[in-house]
Amino acid sequence: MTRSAKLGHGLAGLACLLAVMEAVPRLGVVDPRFLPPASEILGALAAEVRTAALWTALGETIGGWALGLAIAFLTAVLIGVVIEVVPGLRAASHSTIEFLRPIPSVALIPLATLLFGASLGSTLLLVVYAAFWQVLIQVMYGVADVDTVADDTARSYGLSRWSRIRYVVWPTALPYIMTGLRLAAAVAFILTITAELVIGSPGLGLEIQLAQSSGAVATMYALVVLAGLIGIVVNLAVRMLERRVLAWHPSVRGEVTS
Amino acid sequence: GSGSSEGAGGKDKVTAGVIAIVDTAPIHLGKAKGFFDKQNIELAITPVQGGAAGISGAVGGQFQFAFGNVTSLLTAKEQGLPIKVVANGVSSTGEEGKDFSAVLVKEDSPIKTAKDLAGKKVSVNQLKNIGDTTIRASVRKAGGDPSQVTFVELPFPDAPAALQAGRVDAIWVVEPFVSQAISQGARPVAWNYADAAPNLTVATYFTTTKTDPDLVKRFTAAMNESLRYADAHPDEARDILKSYTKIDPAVIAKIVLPKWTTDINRESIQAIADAALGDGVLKQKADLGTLLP
Amino acid sequence: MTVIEDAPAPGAGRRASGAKGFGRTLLRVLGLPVLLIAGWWVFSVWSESFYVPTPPRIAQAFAETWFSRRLFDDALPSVARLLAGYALATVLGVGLGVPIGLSVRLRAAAEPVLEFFRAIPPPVLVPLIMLLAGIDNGMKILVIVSGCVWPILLNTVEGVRALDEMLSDTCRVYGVRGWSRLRHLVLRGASPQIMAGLRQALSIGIILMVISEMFASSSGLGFTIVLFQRGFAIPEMWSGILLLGLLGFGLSMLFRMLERRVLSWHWSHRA
Amino acid sequence: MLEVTGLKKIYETTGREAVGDLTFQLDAGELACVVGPSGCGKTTLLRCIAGLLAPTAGTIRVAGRPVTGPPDDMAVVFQEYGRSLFPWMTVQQNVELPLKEKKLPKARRAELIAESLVAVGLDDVPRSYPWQLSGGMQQRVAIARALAYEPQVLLMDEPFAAVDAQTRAELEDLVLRIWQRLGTTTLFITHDIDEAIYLGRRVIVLSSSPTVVVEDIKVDLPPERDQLTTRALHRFTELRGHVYAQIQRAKDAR
Amino acid sequence: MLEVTGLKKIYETTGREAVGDLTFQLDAGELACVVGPSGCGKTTLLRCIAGLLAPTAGTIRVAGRPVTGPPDDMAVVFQEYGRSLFPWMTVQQNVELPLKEKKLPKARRAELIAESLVAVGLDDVPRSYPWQLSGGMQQRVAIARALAYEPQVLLMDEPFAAVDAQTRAELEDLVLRIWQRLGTTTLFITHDIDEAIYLGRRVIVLSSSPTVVVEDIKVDLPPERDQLTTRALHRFTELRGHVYAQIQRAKDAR
Ligand SMILES: Nc1ncnc2c1ncn2[C@@H]1O[C@H](COP(=O)(O)OP(=O)(O)OP(=O)(O)O)[C@@H](O)[C@H]1O
Ligand SMILES: Nc1ncnc2c1ncn2[C@@H]1O[C@H](COP(=O)(O)OP(=O)(O)OP(=O)(O)O)[C@@H](O)[C@H]1O
Ligand SMILES: [Mg+2]
Ligand SMILES: [Mg+2]
Repeated sequence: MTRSAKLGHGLAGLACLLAVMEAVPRLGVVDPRFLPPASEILGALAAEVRTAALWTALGETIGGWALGLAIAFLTAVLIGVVIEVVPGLRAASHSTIEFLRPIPSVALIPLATLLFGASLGSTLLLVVYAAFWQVLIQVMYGVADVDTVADDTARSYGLSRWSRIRYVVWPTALPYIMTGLRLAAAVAFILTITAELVIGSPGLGLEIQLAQSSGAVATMYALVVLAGLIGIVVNLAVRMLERRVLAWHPSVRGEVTS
Repeated sequence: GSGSSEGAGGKDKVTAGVIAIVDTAPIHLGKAKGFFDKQNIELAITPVQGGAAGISGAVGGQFQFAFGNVTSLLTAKEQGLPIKVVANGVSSTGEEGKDFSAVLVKEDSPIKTAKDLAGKKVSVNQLKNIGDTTIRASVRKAGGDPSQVTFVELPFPDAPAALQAGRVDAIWVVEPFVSQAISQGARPVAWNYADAAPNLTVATYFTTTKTDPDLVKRFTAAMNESLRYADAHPDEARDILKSYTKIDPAVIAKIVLPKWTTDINRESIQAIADAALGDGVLKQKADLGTLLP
Repeated sequence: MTVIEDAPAPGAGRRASGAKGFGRTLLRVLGLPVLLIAGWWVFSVWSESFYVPTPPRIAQAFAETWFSRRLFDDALPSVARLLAGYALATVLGVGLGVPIGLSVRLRAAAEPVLEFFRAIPPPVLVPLIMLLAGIDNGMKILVIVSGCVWPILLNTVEGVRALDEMLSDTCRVYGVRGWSRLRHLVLRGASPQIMAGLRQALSIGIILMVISEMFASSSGLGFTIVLFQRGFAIPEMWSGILLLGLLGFGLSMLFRMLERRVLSWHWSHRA
Repeated sequence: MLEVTGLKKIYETTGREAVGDLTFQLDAGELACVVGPSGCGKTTLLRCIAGLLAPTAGTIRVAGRPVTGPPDDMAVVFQEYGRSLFPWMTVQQNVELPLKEKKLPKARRAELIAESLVAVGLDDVPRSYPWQLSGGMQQRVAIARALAYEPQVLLMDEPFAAVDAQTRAELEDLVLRIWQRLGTTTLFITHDIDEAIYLGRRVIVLSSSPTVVVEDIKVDLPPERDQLTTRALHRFTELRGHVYAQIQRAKDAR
Repeated sequence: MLEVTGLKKIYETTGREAVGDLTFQLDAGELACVVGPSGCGKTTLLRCIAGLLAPTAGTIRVAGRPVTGPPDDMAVVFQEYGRSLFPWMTVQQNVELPLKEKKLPKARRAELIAESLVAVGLDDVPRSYPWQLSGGMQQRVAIARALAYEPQVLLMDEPFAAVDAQTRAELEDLVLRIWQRLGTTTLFITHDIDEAIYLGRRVIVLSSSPTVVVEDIKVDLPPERDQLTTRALHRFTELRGHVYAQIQRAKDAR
């Protein structure tokens, strides 16, 4: 499938979504006062986009998101690989990981406000905590998926532990890690906005919360739509990265050949 | 610590954690009018999501001052948090039909008065807070059995839709949702703030015991001036809403403003505390002496 | 020169033999948690913070709060909703993920829409879900689904995309199509990735269980925690978080048992 | 039964021309062996016939119908035998899957599985998983799967590469037996020239790229083959020398 | 150089005894071929020597030191050549990786890569990925990787199974040349009896399970081997018949 055909399909999918969002309130399935039709939401979005406040808010959100994601990703990959590669460490850390992982980062809000207040620090704590696990689990599954013959080959040629991580373990885990990155990117984004919503650090979440508490329904949905659009952009970016780093992988090369 | 630091021109840099709702117009207006500058305070207002977040932030040292409703403050005090009220926040107008908080039902609902709320499902924004306490007061006052009311949590913005969809029998909301819901065909059956106590103090500004007393004094002065000014100039108060909320200007023109008085009504707070104790929201008899100035 | 190692894969834990083995297992399972608790203890004593109570205080609050009717009134309904939402998300995620993974066209069309919804934070989705599904259990289950479905869906799509071509060629040649291809090739081949997704979803489900109970609720584990938090009953709040962690731990243990069965072929030929 | 006309295949990713211009035919029930230098395009040819790869040019017909996807009633033994076995299925399940797909009754399936596993000498490991087997055993599972399927067209890509000389001889005779019994049209790719002559009624020699048919040799040996006597025939040695020379020529032509 | 004493290996998952009781020795610079029926434990033996599998009983020593992990300066060509190439690396990168690990300077690496790729006839595809190559080409990449490494001990598991007869002959001579130049101790597993005799100075015949050494045959052919003359020797034919009979016996003993 060519790039442009792909784009065409994607746009068609979005158009369908728009049509549904327009039709549902118009046909009276839900009250249009509480869920305005798509056209009205897009109108409100157009109005919002023209305000400077939105762009500062967006900047704050994306800044916090990117930083949090980067920290979470790097630490998770590092820790994940170390846990998998050092014998015995996985067994030792398993119970703790399984215990800490489901603790909702939302429940850490008091701790976050205590440590950092309504600042970037709080947002980061929540974002990093939530995104970290997403990547870590993917790394752990990916590392465990190393082909035995490939690993034997590496070992018999006397590749050091580090070389094996770099040349065998890492490429095997990469597809998993890319999925982890996509998951974590979304979760980090969600948490950035949630933190802004709940703690009140400045950003898109705060704007949503303001619109909500002001009863500005169309504006609220406009901002939500904006969040969704950002999600699409982020995904495109990760996909592009994926095409570069996973060119050899069946999931990517399959699309090129057939 | 007090966290305040010397800003430019020898001013104290102060951060206040304040919910971005109609109630807090005075502090925004006061800041715009320069009342805080006049007291050598360089004020930064940080929006927070709710009273609890304000209290956490103040105790955690992120804010020197914050805004919270009296039930939240009483609860926090009961748990031993070192907080202290410094100025009145917002008060009920005390007039039924012209207050900024109401319990609403659908137009065709069989519920006619607060008494009929018994046995029904009523939404409040937070359970075990000022909403259920004051609504129970309304029901009691109208001769109903307050213990028969079922409360569910529903954020103010989502309540009107739930009411129209018949998911709840009645909703409690504050402005701008009161005006909005009424314009969408809802009917008020109780004015819970007005019913709970005369001239009810709903929320106050507070600080922690660690804050420099001199700074507190100056903040109180500036805040009181702001409250007086806002109360005296409702049009300017409505105007300032446009700067920090996203309420539709058409709605802003219509909403009922609360009463912004400098008077902290100790009796009304005591009444709320007693009612909360009766309902089990509080566990001990409140000691207002250390909470209020 | 490296030593011959028998690195156990997840789910392929080697049976410990004898008392010494048991002791070592115990050390493995409890070692790090004990260290962490000790760290917390030191921190709580040192900081004297209101928000960081000491472990005994939390343990006391835990006993008082949860060894009571609360466990049945609040915790069990929450868990039931969690499981319902999780099951629904699994069906949806795998059900959508397989066709999307198999068809390049469908993937191209669906991906932007899915990414759009995926980027929307569940808390802001709640009002919409309330509009459509009311404020009762249905809404809460949907909120859980709205978050759980993504890791399952994404991993299913990726797992299906990465199927060994040799195996799908074999299926095509022998005329293995339709349902049987799905069962014998697609689902089994993608199962390692699907399992990774299910595992992710489990903890996200717990998070969303809490979030869903922050709205239009009057009971539930998450609601209780939020109530404690708003009421500044901090040790009780931590005890709730502890219970969440224990719940997650328990569920994840169950999950591991399931996984060990489903993926036995995978781990034994990988390890 | 099998017509390949002007087949050409260029791999798009690398732009490599794997097959240049191939034309040959197989009658129903014929058994032909394909030999050619390593990398000359034998596997590519087989994948095109199996309908797994779309040709760049030319057509392939199986039983008169043009191939657009895998034809019915065809079985393939892939060169990468290891990867073509399902790691999550036992030996028995691997052999059974295509039979299930054919909707054979259970009893018949059991019979076919047992028969074919005995034939390849794996009746003692039906419950093992592929990764618990040696390379040669895995390859024999793939062969058993193809034979149990009782196909009308059988494509085999170096199916005996991983087994020892004696087993190989046995398997060769097995293929001949089945071919004679069922009249399966068989295309057999091999590197072993002796094997090609022993098995094939025809030997198709391919050149290295651009791949064309260098020679299509009719094997004029008596139809009844026997490991000892057939291989000892003078004509056998002659043919072997001839094919060897052809491949050498095909390879050097590059 | 290589001592295998009382080696026994039972796979725990299935309880299968893959190797029964093996004892043999290789002097430094010796080249021995191992033959035996399919599934008799040749690969298992090789993996134990390579330090990838812990024996159930017995010891293995390489250069006097007991094997507990992969010994230094050893290269292995695995039977599953396809899976032993890293799909995320090009041919060139696959060959280069062990050399990098050996800390060879870049120029030397480039030299060795080019040399070994030319030797196996793959100098035209250094930038292809393994999955873009034919089976035989993949196998030759694995061979090139082992040869470029210039190991002291070389273990090869049916390394020429997937290449055509002529390439096979060339590769056999290549292995002999390199062995003579570097004095590499080489253990060569094969199913081709002719190949075993042509290459080996010794041929070790294994029985099927319980696996033991049936016979350790000294190949008393002239040291200088040549595809045409050596294979035509009367002694060659004799040895071939002998080994064939031994394997037959080993297999039938089961
Ligand atoms: N991972 C494993 N788990 C269990 N059994 C195994 C495993 N690998 C091999 N076996 C068994 O061990 C025996 C010897 O296997 P091995 O691979 O060593 O044979 P081989 O001599 O290399 O055969 P071939 O010539 O077919 O490659 C076989 O019976 C096989 O089933
Ligand atoms: N997926 C692919 N992408 C690009 N090129 C390929 C691909 N598969 C094979 N080729 C190329 O096509 C040519 C023919 O390959 P093919 O596998 O058909 O050879 P073969 O005759 O089967 O060789 P062998 O006897 O070694 O198995 C080779 O040059 C190979 O590099
Ligand atoms: Mg091939
Ligand atoms: Mg083997």
